[in-house]
Amino acid sequence: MTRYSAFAIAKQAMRHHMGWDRAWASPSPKSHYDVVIVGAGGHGLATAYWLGRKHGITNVAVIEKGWLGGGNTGRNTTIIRSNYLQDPSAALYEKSRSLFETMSQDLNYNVMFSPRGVLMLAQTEHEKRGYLRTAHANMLQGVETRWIGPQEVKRICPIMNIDGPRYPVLGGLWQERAGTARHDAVAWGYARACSDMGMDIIEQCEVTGVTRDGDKVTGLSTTRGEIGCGKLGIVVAGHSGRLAEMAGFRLPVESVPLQALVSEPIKPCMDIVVMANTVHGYMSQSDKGEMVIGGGTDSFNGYHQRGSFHHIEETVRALVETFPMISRLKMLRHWGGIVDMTGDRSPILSKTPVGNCFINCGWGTGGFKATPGSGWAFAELMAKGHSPLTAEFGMERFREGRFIDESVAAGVAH
Amino acid sequence: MLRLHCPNCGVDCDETELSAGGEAHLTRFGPGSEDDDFESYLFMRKNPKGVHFERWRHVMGCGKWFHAARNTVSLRVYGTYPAQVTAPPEALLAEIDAVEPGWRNKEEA
Amino acid sequence: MAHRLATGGRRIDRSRRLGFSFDGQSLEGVQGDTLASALMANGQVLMGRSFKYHRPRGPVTAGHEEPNALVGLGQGGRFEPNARATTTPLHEGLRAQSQNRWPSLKFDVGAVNAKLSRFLPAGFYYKTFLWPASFWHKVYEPIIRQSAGLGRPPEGSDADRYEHFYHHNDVTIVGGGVAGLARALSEAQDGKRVLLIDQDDRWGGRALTDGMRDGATIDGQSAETWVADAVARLETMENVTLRLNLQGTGVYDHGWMTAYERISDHRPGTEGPRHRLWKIRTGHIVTATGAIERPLAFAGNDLPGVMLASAMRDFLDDFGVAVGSKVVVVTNNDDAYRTALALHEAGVTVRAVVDARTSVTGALPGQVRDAGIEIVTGSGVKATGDQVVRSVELCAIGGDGTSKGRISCDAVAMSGGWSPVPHLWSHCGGKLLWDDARAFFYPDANRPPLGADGGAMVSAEGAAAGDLTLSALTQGPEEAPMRPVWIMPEKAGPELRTKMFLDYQNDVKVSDIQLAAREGFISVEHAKRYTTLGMATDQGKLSNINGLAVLADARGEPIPTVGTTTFRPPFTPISMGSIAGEARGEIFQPLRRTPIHAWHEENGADFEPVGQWRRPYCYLRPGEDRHSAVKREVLNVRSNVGLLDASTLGKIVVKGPDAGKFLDLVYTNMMSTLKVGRCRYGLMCSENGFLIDDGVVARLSEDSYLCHTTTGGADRIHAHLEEFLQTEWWDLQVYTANVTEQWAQIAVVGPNARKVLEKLGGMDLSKDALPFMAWAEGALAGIPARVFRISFSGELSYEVAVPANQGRALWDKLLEAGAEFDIQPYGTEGLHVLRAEKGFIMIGDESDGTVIPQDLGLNWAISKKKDDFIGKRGQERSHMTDPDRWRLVGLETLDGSVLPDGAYVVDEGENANGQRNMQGRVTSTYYSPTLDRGIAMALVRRGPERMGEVLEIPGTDGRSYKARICDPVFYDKEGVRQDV
Amino acid sequence: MSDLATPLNGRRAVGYVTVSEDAPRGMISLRGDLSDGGIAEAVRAVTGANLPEPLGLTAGEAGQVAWMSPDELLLFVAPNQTTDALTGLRSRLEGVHHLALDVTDMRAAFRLEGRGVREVLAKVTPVDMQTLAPDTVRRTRLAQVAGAVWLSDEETAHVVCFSSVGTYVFDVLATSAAPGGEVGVF
Repeated sequence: MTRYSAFAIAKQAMRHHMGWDRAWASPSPKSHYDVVIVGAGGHGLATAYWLGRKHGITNVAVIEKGWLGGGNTGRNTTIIRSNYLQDPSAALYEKSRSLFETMSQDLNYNVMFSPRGVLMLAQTEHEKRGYLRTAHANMLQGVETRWIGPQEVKRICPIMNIDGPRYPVLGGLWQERAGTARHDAVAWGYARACSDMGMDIIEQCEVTGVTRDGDKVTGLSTTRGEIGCGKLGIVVAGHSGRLAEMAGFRLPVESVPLQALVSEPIKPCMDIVVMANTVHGYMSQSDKGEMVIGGGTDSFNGYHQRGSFHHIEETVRALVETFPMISRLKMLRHWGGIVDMTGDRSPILSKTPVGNCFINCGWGTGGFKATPGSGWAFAELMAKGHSPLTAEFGMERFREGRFIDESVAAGVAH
Repeated sequence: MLRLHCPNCGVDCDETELSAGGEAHLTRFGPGSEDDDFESYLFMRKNPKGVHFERWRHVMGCGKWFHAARNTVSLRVYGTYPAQVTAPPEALLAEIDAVEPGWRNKEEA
Repeated sequence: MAHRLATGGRRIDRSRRLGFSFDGQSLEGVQGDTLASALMANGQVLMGRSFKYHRPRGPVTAGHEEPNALVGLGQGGRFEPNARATTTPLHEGLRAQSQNRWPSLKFDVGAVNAKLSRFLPAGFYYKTFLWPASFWHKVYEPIIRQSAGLGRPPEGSDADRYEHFYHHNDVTIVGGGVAGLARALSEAQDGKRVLLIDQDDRWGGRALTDGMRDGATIDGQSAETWVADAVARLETMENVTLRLNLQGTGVYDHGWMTAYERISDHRPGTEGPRHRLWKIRTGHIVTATGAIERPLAFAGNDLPGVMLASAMRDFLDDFGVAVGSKVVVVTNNDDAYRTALALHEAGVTVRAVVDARTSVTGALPGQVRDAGIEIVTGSGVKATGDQVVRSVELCAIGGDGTSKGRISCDAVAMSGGWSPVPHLWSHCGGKLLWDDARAFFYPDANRPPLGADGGAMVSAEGAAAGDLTLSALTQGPEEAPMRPVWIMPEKAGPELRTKMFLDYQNDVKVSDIQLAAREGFISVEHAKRYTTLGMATDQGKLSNINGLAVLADARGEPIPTVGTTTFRPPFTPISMGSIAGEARGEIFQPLRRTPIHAWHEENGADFEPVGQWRRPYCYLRPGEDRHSAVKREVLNVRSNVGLLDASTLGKIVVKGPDAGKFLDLVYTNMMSTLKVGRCRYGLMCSENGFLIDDGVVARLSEDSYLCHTTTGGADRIHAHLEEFLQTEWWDLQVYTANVTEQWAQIAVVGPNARKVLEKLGGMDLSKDALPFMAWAEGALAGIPARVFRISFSGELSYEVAVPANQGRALWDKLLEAGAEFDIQPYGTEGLHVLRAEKGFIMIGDESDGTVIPQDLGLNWAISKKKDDFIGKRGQERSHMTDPDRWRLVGLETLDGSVLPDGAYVVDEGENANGQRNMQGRVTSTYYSPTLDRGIAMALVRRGPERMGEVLEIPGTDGRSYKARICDPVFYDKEGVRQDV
Repeated sequence: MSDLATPLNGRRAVGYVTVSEDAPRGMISLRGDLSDGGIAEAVRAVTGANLPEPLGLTAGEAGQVAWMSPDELLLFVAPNQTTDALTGLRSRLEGVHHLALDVTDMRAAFRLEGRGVREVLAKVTPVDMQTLAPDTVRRTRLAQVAGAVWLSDEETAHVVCFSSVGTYVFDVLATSAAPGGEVGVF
């Protein structure tokens, strides 16, 4: 694998960039792997990466129905933060956030992690109390966040209207080392690193069945033939229910479209990420200059990657109120992705009732930020059968009534 | 942007006049029921990629609940029917059979 | 040089001159001009800079697909960045500024990027800026951010307003060219309700330009006559709505569409909305959106003065503007010859037509030959120049670009063929087919987007359907087949390929797509994301097909195998303002007001939003801050009497023979045993067992109850009740009604409460007549009233409900009657403090959706006798019965200080993830004016079993607080004060 | 009712359509089995109006009756007649499972007058305002809140919403009716 660097670019420039290798190989599937991961999105690729990097398991295939990174990895608003309330979430997301800090160097691929800071606005007394609670929890969880007042909010985000009048800004929960990263690059970087470790990334390969020997998984039927495996990891956001059904178990998951939009690019006007949950909207500005805006989910099941327009309307309405200047910007494009929602809106990283079969799903609207941590923890679970980071995220928690409910503090989304 | 016919008041409702109520025809399990059944009642959903029977409320209109049969991929609506039944009407099932043969097998799987 | 011709210009009125400015320079145009045509009439072809390399750019189109000529328009509250000069109607006083350049459009420092472009290929940023790690965010990224972006951000609030408009019909036809008009006529004649819209300000589409030029006929009439006639006929039909300046922007499921109307952009400051977003619910959508011409990928194809052939003749036909005085036409098809003819007829020199085809025989080329214009066949070009094109060098189309000669020129018209506009067709899943001969994707009529009924929801008409010649309708000249040309010349080396632009705005070149393919980004989505092809503000309208073809070539596969990226709404960018619609300022969201709201506003209320209500947090007197106001209000209630506007509390009537049975199912406690005339505090849980609401239930009669809910609970709990009644227990004979707003409710609270009410007269409110937890109906001060003797403060307390429209009258009378006792209103914070002093829980504070009543010591309110209630089964699960659950206690700090809001109680050690162990959390914490010390409630592991234990509670303020576990009831533990 | 106060004290805005708060009217919500003859009889007795068809509005000498849902009617009576009408209903429906309540004060009511009433309403509701027949009552969404809409003739429309959002609905309608916003398609 050619190391990427400014020097390499300069060298290639002299020969019109004709000498670059493929970023990742495109092999035909072998008949058997130690581990097969279904789903070459960010989480699946990160799992494969950490299986190899940390646990020495490199006889791994990552198989993908469409094109790599083409699901929610490439359709989100790229926000990375770990200011979660509940211990298990804070642990997992903070692990993830810390891995983002060094990801570009780890992968030799610039994923443009930009710790520009994430601000969660408080616009009601109730919301303020919720964020104060989170700030206290984060302090004990080793997550660096702090509560800031309205004047500091205005200082770090001058385009915001903090005076309401409808919902004056009372302050916010500020995580300085949170931010954004280039979502596609995360998938590409992992794919390149996995490929470099000798793993097979097999695109355009759809799973049509799961082969079992008794209550154990032994392989998969795919559109590119039978593939045997020692262990199977299912990491297919939006389609988890289908795969689980093939493997022979059920999931407490429903799939809904989640929407997002971008404006036309403008010169930099906002350096941070703002989430305004009272009015239901969040926004950041990409390096390209587009205002990246997250919308809501449809309230009914759907596998159509569109979503309903009124959610776009609600989001834009809220953000025009909070950031009046965007009224005269234009929406360039809006789109939807399918997200899996669980009963407590927290993910499932779990063994399953089926032997050797593991599931990673239910990230809802918050999966991108978890990518490296999810992969790290899921790889540990798959390799060792146990991971402290995934311990609370088992699927049996619904039966026991032991939820990980993040909505309790302030209706936090994303 | 869905449009569903409310069988209670006869109006073709805009999606923004409705609220969605999730999977239909769930059996409520109360005190004394098995853990499995209770977990299923609260959390396990068919979540099909295909025909889905679901509940809606005409919240901005007559306020009444009703059922709909809808394909979650194409968003085709096969019909709506009253809330006070425990299974879809046979005629509706037959109509779905005609359009999507084999959908029941998918459902059972 | 670009200039206005002495004659011509179908859209302009030369007698009406309009003054405008560009980059501060005063210029003149005429009525009917676009900003682009007016600028070119003034010789200004350079209008912008590209995104990445800051290359000089002029308009390449004359319409909505324009990627280059983007400007900032207007100023102050009416400034708009990234406006397309080609679709901006000129108006008197228009002020435009060029973008993405510094210090000026002509001399842009950023253009150094173009010199470095060899080092900045597609995706270069993924491969570099890796070291040192902190430099990406601190150094590299800020530089990239500053040089990216296009226009400058607007500042402050928008001076305009916007609105929405719902429209319903049977058929919506998008595009009012000949195809759309003809379809409208036929649909209308079938009796359908038809809406025909066009983004332009005139009907007829290209038939009025190209059709007229060709002398084409439709039904034996000239295009102009036919269009006028068709429009006239449609206008007389009642079932037809015709609408210009209305662009179909998005197609959504179930026949829903958005359309975008720009109303006052060309007359800023006039009354009325700026934009109107139409929300159309239609039975069927017809896309008659025509076709867009494609550029040719030759080196230097982005120089100002290089323009689509059709755009060049549009500027000529519509505005009387010639883009140059010496023009070369480069083409692979017959259509571009129309441009040569048009220019020639207008007196503009056409130096040559360069045609990629080796044999050129059609009727249009024939006319060009007859006009004495040279046709160079089998050839391609590369263009050279600086801020405008200066010449083209000819080369063999199949060669590597070796020069066969040079033609000087100041404009180049190019045509790579035409592509149907498939966007609206594709938004909702309509599939496309590839036409190899004509080299375009067109709608596959067999795989249309499907509607709610499973039938075709969209159909395409005319050019949008792939019928580019309009031959079905018009009689024009026959056109010879085109020759697909994706790279000109076909064997161009790397040097040339880095100058062939595909996506103009984003500076994506042929070499970039080839690099992406080389690196394995061969999926069309990968290539797009890696190179940013098609991600500019024109969303790939000009670049997509050419880019796909280059990618397919690099992959060695046919184009349809590569496929297209997904088309997403909107068709062209639409203002955020139009999406928000009327919802701004006062009507941003509904603000719910109680009947007493105006009094609060007039009397110093410091409001807080509670749901969509705005409730007084406290009432500030001169010189007071919130803290002192709350303290005064609380002490006044404890010692005297206070008034609270409790109108927002939910009130739901539940009536019927089974009302008691039903309430026993929805409350955790027994309601059927409540006596008429009495009240009982009740709890509601979700099926998960979690506490969702609480409130006092009053039994109104044998078969009816009034259930009070929290402020936030009114609608939610009413819906919850109706859901179970309608979908689970529909055999129960029960009706409910949410009568929250029928009643104004005022709490009169404090030792003097009875005295105040007695002064109003009308009801016996003595302890015997109306004991604690009873209610009575009567009239107070002549106002019909229900009086509930309930207390949320521990004081003697009456909640008085009167018909809402008389709420203000009662409030005024209470203030008057209470004046001698110094009655004072109190707000929500006082309410919270008062209840906390009594250890009463607050939904949303002590409960948060994960708390069951048992955690809060409310077992007394959970009936043991009932077989079932909502939540009972959920509470039986293992985690809910865990003895280690955190349960409610009071906390008193050892030093009397106030615990921080939201603080956690720590335990020894750390968990497996290195987090400090916790054993509880503070749910409510206040300074108690009554006790003059901090009080708090908390959920603590096995809390009630650990009375007296001292806990450690670290604050984010750096302090560590010590607090002792105590009874949560801090004041009047025996409850004597409320029962007097 | 002793007091004729209304939530907005008779506010009025003149645009290309005039929006004004309606004069006070008594309103009674009646829930019950509408197929039960007793209900129809009781309604007729207090309003003089027949039971409306679904989505219908009927009028009698003492009031109007609007169909709200399959088991709910809204009765409009003279403001000073509300209590009597309610008492009358309740006594006639003794023994019949029903719910009759005075809801006068929980609603705000507006009147729109002018040639553009359909159009102004089409800016705020997803109902097909072009074809809505007079005396057809549509409960629907008005911008961001629930409400009911009907036309009594081509130039008069009626809007009812909850009183707490009366000011909001009035402001939305007045904005929609402001000069310069004419759409001109109906």
